[in-house]
Amino acid sequence: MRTRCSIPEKTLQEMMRRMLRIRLFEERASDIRVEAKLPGVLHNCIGQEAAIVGACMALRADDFLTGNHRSHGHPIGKGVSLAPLMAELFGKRTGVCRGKGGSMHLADFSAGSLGESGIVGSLMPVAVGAGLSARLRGTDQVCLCFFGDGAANCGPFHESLNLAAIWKLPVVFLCENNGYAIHTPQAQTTAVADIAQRAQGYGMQGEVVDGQDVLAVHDRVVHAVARARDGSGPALIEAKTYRYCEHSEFGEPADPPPYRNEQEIAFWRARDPIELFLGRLEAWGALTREAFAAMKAAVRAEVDAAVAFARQSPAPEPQALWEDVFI
Amino acid sequence: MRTRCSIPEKTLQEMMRRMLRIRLFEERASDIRVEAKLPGVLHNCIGQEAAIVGACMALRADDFLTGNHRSHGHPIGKGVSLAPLMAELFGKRTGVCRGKGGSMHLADFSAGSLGESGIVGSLMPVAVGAGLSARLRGTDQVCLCFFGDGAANCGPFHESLNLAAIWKLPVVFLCENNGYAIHTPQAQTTAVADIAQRAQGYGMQGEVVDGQDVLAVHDRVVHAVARARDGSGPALIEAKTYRYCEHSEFGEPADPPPYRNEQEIAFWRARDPIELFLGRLEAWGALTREAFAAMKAAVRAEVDAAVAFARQSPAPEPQALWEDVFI
Amino acid sequence: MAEMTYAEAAKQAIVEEMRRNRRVFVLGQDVQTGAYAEVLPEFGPERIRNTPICEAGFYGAGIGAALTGMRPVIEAAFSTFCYSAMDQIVNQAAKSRYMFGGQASVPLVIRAFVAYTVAFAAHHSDRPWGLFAQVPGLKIIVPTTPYDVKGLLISAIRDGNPVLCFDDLTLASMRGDVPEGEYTIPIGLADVKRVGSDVTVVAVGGAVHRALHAARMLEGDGVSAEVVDIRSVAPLDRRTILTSVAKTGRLIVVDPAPGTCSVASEVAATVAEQAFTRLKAPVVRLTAPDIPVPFSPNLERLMFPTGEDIVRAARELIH
Amino acid sequence: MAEMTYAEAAKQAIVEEMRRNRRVFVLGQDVQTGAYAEVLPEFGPERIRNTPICEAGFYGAGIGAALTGMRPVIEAAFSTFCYSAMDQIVNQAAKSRYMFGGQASVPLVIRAFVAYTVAFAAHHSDRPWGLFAQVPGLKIIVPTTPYDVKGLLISAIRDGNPVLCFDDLTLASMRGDVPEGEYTIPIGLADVKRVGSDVTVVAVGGAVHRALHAARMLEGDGVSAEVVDIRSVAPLDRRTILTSVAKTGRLIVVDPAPGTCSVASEVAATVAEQAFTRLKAPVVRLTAPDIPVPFSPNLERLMFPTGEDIVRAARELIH
Ligand SMILES: Cc1ncc(C[n+]2csc(CCOP(=O)(O)OP(=O)(O)O)c2C)c(N)n1
Ligand SMILES: Cc1ncc(C[n+]2csc(CCOP(=O)(O)OP(=O)(O)O)c2C)c(N)n1
Ligand SMILES: [Mg+2]
Ligand SMILES: [Mg+2]
Repeated sequence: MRTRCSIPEKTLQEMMRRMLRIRLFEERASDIRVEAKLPGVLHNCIGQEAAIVGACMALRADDFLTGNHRSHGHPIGKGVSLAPLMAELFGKRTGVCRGKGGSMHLADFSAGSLGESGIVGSLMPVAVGAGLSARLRGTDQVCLCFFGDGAANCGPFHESLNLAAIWKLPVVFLCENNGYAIHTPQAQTTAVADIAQRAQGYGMQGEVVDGQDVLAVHDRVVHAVARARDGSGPALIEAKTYRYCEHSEFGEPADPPPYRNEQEIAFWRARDPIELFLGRLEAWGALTREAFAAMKAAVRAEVDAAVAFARQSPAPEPQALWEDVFI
Repeated sequence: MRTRCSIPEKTLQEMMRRMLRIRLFEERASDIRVEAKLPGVLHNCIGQEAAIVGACMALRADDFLTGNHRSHGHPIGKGVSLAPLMAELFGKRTGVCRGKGGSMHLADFSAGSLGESGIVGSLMPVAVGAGLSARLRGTDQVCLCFFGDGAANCGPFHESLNLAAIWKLPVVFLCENNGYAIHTPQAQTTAVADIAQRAQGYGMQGEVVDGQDVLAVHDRVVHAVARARDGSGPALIEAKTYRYCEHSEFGEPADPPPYRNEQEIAFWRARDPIELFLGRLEAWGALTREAFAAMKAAVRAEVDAAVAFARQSPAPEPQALWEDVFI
Repeated sequence: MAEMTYAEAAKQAIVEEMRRNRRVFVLGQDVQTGAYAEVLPEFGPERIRNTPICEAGFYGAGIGAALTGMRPVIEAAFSTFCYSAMDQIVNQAAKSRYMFGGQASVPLVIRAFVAYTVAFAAHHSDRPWGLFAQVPGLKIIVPTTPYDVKGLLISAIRDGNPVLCFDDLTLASMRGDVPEGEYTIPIGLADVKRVGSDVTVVAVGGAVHRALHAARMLEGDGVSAEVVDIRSVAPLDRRTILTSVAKTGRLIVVDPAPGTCSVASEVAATVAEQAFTRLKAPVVRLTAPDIPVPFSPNLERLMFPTGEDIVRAARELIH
Repeated sequence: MAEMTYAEAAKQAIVEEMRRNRRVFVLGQDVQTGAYAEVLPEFGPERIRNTPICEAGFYGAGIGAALTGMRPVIEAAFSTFCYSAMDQIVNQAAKSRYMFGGQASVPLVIRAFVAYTVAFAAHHSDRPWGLFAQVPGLKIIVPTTPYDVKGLLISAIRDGNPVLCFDDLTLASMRGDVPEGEYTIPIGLADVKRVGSDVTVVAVGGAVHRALHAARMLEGDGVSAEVVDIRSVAPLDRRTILTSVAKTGRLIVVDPAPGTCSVASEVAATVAEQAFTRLKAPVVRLTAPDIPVPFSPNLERLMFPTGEDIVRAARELIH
């Protein structure tokens, strides 16, 4: 049976592989966090892999992306190798940021990943700047800017969308709307139902997409990236999605406040992005259960290797404290 | 002949009087600035009086208002006395802010005028707070928040409108759109034609009104204030208007850059808010040319007295430098 | 008296003031599910007010409420989020009273966590008490014990001016005795946390406890260290510091913030100006270096002055 | 050499660098009709880029451009507008290089006016060089002559790091000789603007000229004052300051910013720490008081240290 969409099988499989890489990377980090004494805090994006991968795979290798605090998935979605990311979570010298950044500041400039930020909304203007830079340097690079529903109420959101619009910059704003900012539901903080509605205030294309459906996300982002690349300006795409984990993991595990209920979680788990996609790929004959299992095993091995690499890596030398303040 | 609108003649005359008070106050300040060595900078609002007075006269005495840098008109529109304002422009001890604030920081808390600001957009959140305070103190006060077209692109605009909307606060946002931020035309900086369109992004009422027509502005603001007062939430009203003067006056008068042309200025001067209103009042028999001239003379006398008061007032004593840092 | 943590004492101050004064209310992200969850039924969502993520917006809303009769307590969470509302803090909260000639004031409290040594990395680890001390019109407190935080916060809430309260998170779970009910500690007074005669150690925030630890170690050497807790960065209690240095003739200032233009610099400069003739030795500053906070604990723990650093500095000063 | 004003020299630096390097561009409000109007035809609106009023947005855009190969010069206008972009300056510009382990840098220049003594009142009169000195990762320069501003700005534009350049507006129309074409003054070096032997006057910004004026007056008394222009607040050239104080034994620091945690405090603290044994007298700070800037010129002129203040302080120090 042939694939029911125009995307090559290889690409579909790569999408699945990247989703698995995100999920298994984070599951492992979460599992070993206490035992391996991972420093600091983790914000996992498990459940949101389709929005991330669908969007990232619309990019070219030389395109840019910016993330937020919940951003392990973003560089992984862009295709970077896992070991330096995992080593970074361990705070090791071999980490992608030499142990200086940690979970909230993963960045891999070699892959166009311009970084995450612990400050909500603060990389949105930076994404605008990456788009501006592409224009000024005369390239046709695009910048994909991830942000959460919570970020949609902050000033930099407004300023960034307006700037990108008036300057017609190649920036695609991708809202991962997981319904909550920490424990606060979107409806309590946001005066519109769909963040995408706000695009009108910037004369911009805005659309809502099913964030659990990797192909739906991909399709819309491919379209937006193509328009951005050809000079037609920015777009705002809102992917409705869900995070399975709690907002963050830090210190001893504790019970969360009762801000969401089991039915809601069950509803979304039933729409697991990996399961949904697997069902489709199976139906299309693009990936068998066996091939999926093999893929998963391979990714697991990659994650194992990343953890082993991280564990074996040395801590930064004391003098590293003084390095890289100034160039 | 009876008035063709439901507003009492007295009120119509008071509108005219307030417009004149703004205009003559500013014309005089501008005239004597160099000769009287007025310190600092002036931002005149001449040409925008209808937007200001139409809106302010929709307020109750105990309602609040916030302004911006171009804000002599706002407290005058609210009805405060001129002498302490003029003395403030002179930096005198009898100034409404005891000479500490000057032209960019007029405020008259006794009239609910919570101040101006030299920082574009920065009083918009403060206006939200005044609305919140009314709610928490259990009063039905409303806050009228003036801002310019330039402010509509800054983060605090977005954050303020969203907050007022989700909390359904009694705040009326009044954009005096004079087409320019300093020398930059709105179209160059703003991704929508009408600022009012942005209201949709906050699930808010947004409307455009002829800012040269004091009654049109008044009508829409009365409506918005009534809704705000009864708990129906905020509104955004955009008054299209024009400033006759240059952005600001400071130091020696100098030629402005050629950012706007004579035709444009002539077009707007032909729609002078005071002349337009006078024409209407005359037609309705609500104000004769003679009565208008008498009113103008009276206002001029008031301005003369304000200037005399300001000139005669003492400068602040040196120890005032140390006063009012902390309560 | 009841024994409780720093965090509990701080909350007690706010909750008790909310009971005493209907004008007091709390604004911040997730306050309804976070620290104030259990008093939400008592005060309701109007006074325990969740905000969107819009620091300029909700700080400004706090300022507007304060200008018109309310007494908001802003829960800022991490100190680094305050920068998003910097214009509101510096241009509106700090300046309004002065600019408007005393017509109104801004009785506002902003509580911000100062987190370090927990691998939160550069975006969550600033210690900006010195930075905000360059802003006239703000009061700044840095409590260091459960007792102090309750008394200082009650004062802050009753103060007519904007008060920044930095809660050093290294102290959050520290326990201590706290009186039931109402008491106040005046803002603007330093606290001699330990009396001594050979060297004055002036410290701020968590460093106060490093200093006390050092003082105990020095006791073994026969060195008597006086520990002065700055407690209030603005207004700064110069008199208590100068009195102590006049007695000991030696000064070590300890501050976990970056050194340049820090609170440590201010204390050192004040002493060099006003107690110069009493000084028997150069003043010593122990601060963090001027670098952003790294993630890796192996690096981060090199940043902050320790008790051992203080002991070493004291020994060197004394001969 | 050509004689020109400080403002002209500053613009020349930027315009010449734009000619030499296509990656350099200007971002700011009304730059097309303001200072750069006459070079707009040469560079076009892409490189002389007008922005809306959205400081966080366009500073952040500058940072993003800098991270990806451009060299933006942000025209901030008044220093008090920087607070609206404080998060971008502190959390993104200053920290990115360190946080990301040196993967990228932020070659960005931010030029901000420091206006005082012109009755612009509290919202336009801050002198926040000391405030930003608490932010590791930023370089901060405060040029004081036409010659210096051109050389320092060229260095700033070529620097790999974010540089804040504060232009003290009291100097904007000051004239001086400026070489044609390219030359650089290294960031991080103070400048001995006048050699002397009895007292060191360290000053920043416009205060340097007050200090030079005072030095000329003191000459009449037979007092020889050395004037050190800080010029670069971060990195601060402690060596030059210490060398001078080692020679004179006396220090006066002059800074028009509020005193607490100021650059003046930092200089005084550094000397009290590292040149204590050379000091013949207490250090003296002459700064503005810790109050917002009032509008009335009658009040405002009381705020800033004058040449006479410096003379008086020097006489007292020497007696
Ligand atoms: C400016 C700022 N304010 C507050 C925070 C604290 N904070 C961290 S994550 C978060 C919620 C973000 O929600 P959203 O943007 O929806 O992203 P999500 O966590 O759901 O992925 C908050 C409030 C912050 N990091 N930065
Ligand atoms: C945050 C900030 N950025 C820039 C400025 C400089 N500035 C003063 S007024 C102004 C234009 C404001 O335009 P608009 O809001 O339309 O008001 P108008 O002057 O037209 O009345 C600008 C850019 C400022 N005061 N504050
Ligand atoms: Mg979310
Ligand atoms: Mg305008």
